[in-house]
Amino acid sequence: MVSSDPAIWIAAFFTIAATSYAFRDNIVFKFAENTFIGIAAGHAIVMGVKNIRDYGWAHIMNGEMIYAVVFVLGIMLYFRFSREYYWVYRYPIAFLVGNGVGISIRAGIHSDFIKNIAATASPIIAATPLDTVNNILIFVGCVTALSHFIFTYEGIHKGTIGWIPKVGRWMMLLSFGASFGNTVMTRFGMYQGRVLFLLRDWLGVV
Amino acid sequence: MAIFTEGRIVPLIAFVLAWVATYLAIQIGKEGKIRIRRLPGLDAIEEVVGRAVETGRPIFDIPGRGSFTDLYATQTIAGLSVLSYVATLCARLGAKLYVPMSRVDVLPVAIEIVRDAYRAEGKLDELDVETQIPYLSGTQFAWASGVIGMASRMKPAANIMIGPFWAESMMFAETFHRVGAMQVGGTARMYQIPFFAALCDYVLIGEEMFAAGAYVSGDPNQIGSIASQDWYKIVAIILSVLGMLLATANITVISDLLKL
Amino acid sequence: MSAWEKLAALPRELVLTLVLIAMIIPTLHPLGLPIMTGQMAQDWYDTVDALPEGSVILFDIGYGSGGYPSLGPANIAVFHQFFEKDLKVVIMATALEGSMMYPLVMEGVKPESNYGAVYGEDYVFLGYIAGEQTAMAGVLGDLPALVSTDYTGIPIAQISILQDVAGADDFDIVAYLTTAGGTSEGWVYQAYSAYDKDVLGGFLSMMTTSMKPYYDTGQLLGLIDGVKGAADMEFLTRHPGDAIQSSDVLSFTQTLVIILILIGNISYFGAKASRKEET
Amino acid sequence: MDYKRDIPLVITFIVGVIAVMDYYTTFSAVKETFTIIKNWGVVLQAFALGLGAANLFRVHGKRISDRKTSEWYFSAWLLFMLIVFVVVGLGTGQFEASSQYKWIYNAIFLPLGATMYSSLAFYMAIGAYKILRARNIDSFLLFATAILVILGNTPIFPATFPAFFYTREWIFTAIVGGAYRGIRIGIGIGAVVIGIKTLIGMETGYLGRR
Repeated sequence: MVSSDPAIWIAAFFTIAATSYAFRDNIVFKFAENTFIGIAAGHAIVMGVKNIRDYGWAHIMNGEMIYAVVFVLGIMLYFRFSREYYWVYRYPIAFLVGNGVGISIRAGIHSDFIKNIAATASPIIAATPLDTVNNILIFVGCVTALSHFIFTYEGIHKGTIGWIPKVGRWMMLLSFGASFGNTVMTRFGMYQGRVLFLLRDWLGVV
Repeated sequence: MAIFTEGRIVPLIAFVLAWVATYLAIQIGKEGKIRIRRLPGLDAIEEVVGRAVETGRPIFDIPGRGSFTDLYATQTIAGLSVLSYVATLCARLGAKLYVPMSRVDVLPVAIEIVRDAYRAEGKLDELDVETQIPYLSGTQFAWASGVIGMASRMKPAANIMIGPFWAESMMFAETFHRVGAMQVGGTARMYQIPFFAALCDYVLIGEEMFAAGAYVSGDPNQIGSIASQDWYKIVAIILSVLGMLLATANITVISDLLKL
Repeated sequence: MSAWEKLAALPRELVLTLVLIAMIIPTLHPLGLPIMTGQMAQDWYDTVDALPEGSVILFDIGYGSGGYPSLGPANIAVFHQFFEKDLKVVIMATALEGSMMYPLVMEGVKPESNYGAVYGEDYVFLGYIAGEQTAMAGVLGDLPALVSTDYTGIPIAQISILQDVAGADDFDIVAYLTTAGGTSEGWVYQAYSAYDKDVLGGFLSMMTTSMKPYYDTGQLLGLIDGVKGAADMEFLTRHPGDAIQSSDVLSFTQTLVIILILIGNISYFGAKASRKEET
Repeated sequence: MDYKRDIPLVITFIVGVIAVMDYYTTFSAVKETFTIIKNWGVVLQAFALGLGAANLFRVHGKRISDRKTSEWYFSAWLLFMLIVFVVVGLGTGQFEASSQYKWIYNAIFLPLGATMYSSLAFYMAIGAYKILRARNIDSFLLFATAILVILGNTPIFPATFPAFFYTREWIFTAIVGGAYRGIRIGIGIGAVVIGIKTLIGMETGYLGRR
């Protein structure tokens, strides 16, 4: 049974409109695209206002007047669009950047750097021959890929040890192939959701 | 009560040393004592610009869709450094350069960079900013289809795309390949590298694009940070190799050390 | 143009129509092929399965409409397991559209009627919290200092599940599904590195390769690999849904892609060989 | 001291260092200060969510007033949809939990968001067979694992020959596991160095134009 719900019909229209671009650029797609941009920005505003109320205003209502500062900083963000007072915008953005950078690099050195080295610096002989082979490949892949990204010691890329970064490049290309294969799956797996919507929820043939 | 959080001594030392190393490397870089390996892709650019002049076909340089305030700002900057190099070559040898842009905040900077390059070569009169550095659109697919349209019409000799790229990477790589352009692609957005690696003649993987940017700009600040990262990578390699050997021989000193 | 080259220049419309057909046929007539579960999803399932009843889990909805086709089914499947195991689930969203995904997921899980779960006692939704890693660090650091109500405005003092939850120490495990690069690394940094929490993560398949080192080094105890991982979870939790149905479609579409790739290569090498013969 | 540039740099430094100290040290004063910084960060990010819309009003407002091309109809429609969604969201007082808001979201936003990204599948189909060609050693390596992974990802093949499934699992374990670990170490240290440069004011791109 074809759906009688207008919301489903509108959704079906926009699904087809957004897909149509794959065939060729057209005015219906442009309409869909502009709808999308507008509504996405609207949603951002609604969520922003709600967050300001829940995580900022709520504190002020609790008597924590220091939170008034962040409201001032928040308004200062909008000086971004002023030619003359652009610099005012730098104060809040400096706060956001300092917090964002600090919060991610403090742990990054542990998660990305030390944990990965510690895992590589482990016994290579494993319980089964296959695991040993895998360990060797992982070790070689990690160390050679890393050597490929050394830029200031030209000797590494030439002469007798020049093969090391080259192996790293090959290992990376093999990995990128795997990444490519998974990207294919991501895209098809995603569009399937839309086909299911059209056939099941809209046309009711499934 | 301990001052330092338990189990984070080694990360803290690594962190503080990174601070010192970055500072030191930039100082050494300022003295001009650090040399960065020249990447093969850069030599290829020089060659293809020469060839473009002979055949009368244009050169495309796309610095990506990032801005100066997002996460990918450093990639955009690396892309602009390469743009400056490409623009200088094009001005010197007389090839026509096209730089299709998608970000309003990057656009004026790109224009300035290209203008500077043409001015330095004394060829400012050969540059037509409006048509050669057009602002196509701020939205992804509108911009992408604009670039694809330009590429199909003009059949460029080369396409240099270095910067942050998203899903458009596959469309670009395929289109420019089809029209027979030599391609140099580079991005640090890992999801997109497979598409560049498959179709570009030269691909700059991840940090290679920063090294290329530092190489062509000669900026000690950029060169210094490449050098300090190199030191860390060398330490990582040494620790990995030593640690693996020792651990295999049942000596766990390095893995114990890293747990501190 | 030689015959070889013509082979590679299939008209765009033909390829697109073939893809559409390859998607529609298996949707109408599912094959019901067996699922072989990957180790990464199995590890996620086993980790949750080993949690004692009443454990508190912090779950982040880090995707929106763009990721819903892949991660929505995964989310429904993992929630089935949470509620079946009688875990207490504190849900938040770091994605702007996360609070719109929440009702869609709950409609699929129906915790009240299926498992007798009670909102506020067994699970709660805090809503979208801006700031990505800042939000994570905020919730894990001092939850009552940041959050004062749930997403509908009920004060946390009236929500029984949150009475014993003040921060990272009170969560037994952290799990998340996301399409955003910053969020995917963020939970590893903020929950594993900063608080030594057990973490489970799920991503789009295209992100799996770059997130895999965290899984290999034990920073992620389990990993859901996009739509494939979602199908695995549906299979493991015995709640087949959209992801398993997608598997059938993948069989058709990706076979088509493989055939196209072979055609492309045959024409490429054929053209190359015939050019050699000419010269 | 230049209050237009230097004070923001000082703010970045102080906030960043407190974040770092919160992680490495146990001082309770630092922890308490950082809790406030985090909570402020959330509110400030919420304020920043409106920047995109403000920019849209600027760009499309100009397009509407210029009326140079027919595009201005689209600009007007875009801003209209934006305003409608905001009015529905704020007008009910329930924000995203109101049924009207959910209706619009599910009818318009959800299908558009889900389709815009996933319709890349069609480009994948058109592109993949032109892209994936064993032209030289580099593209051959890429081609080899890509084919094996696609075969393993396509349920019909593992269902017939389980070896396809195990090959894919093995590629992820042994090949991807190694090379991406090297890449991850490089990315990690790169982010730390750039982060440090940002904190000490050597990377000032975020401050924007002079």
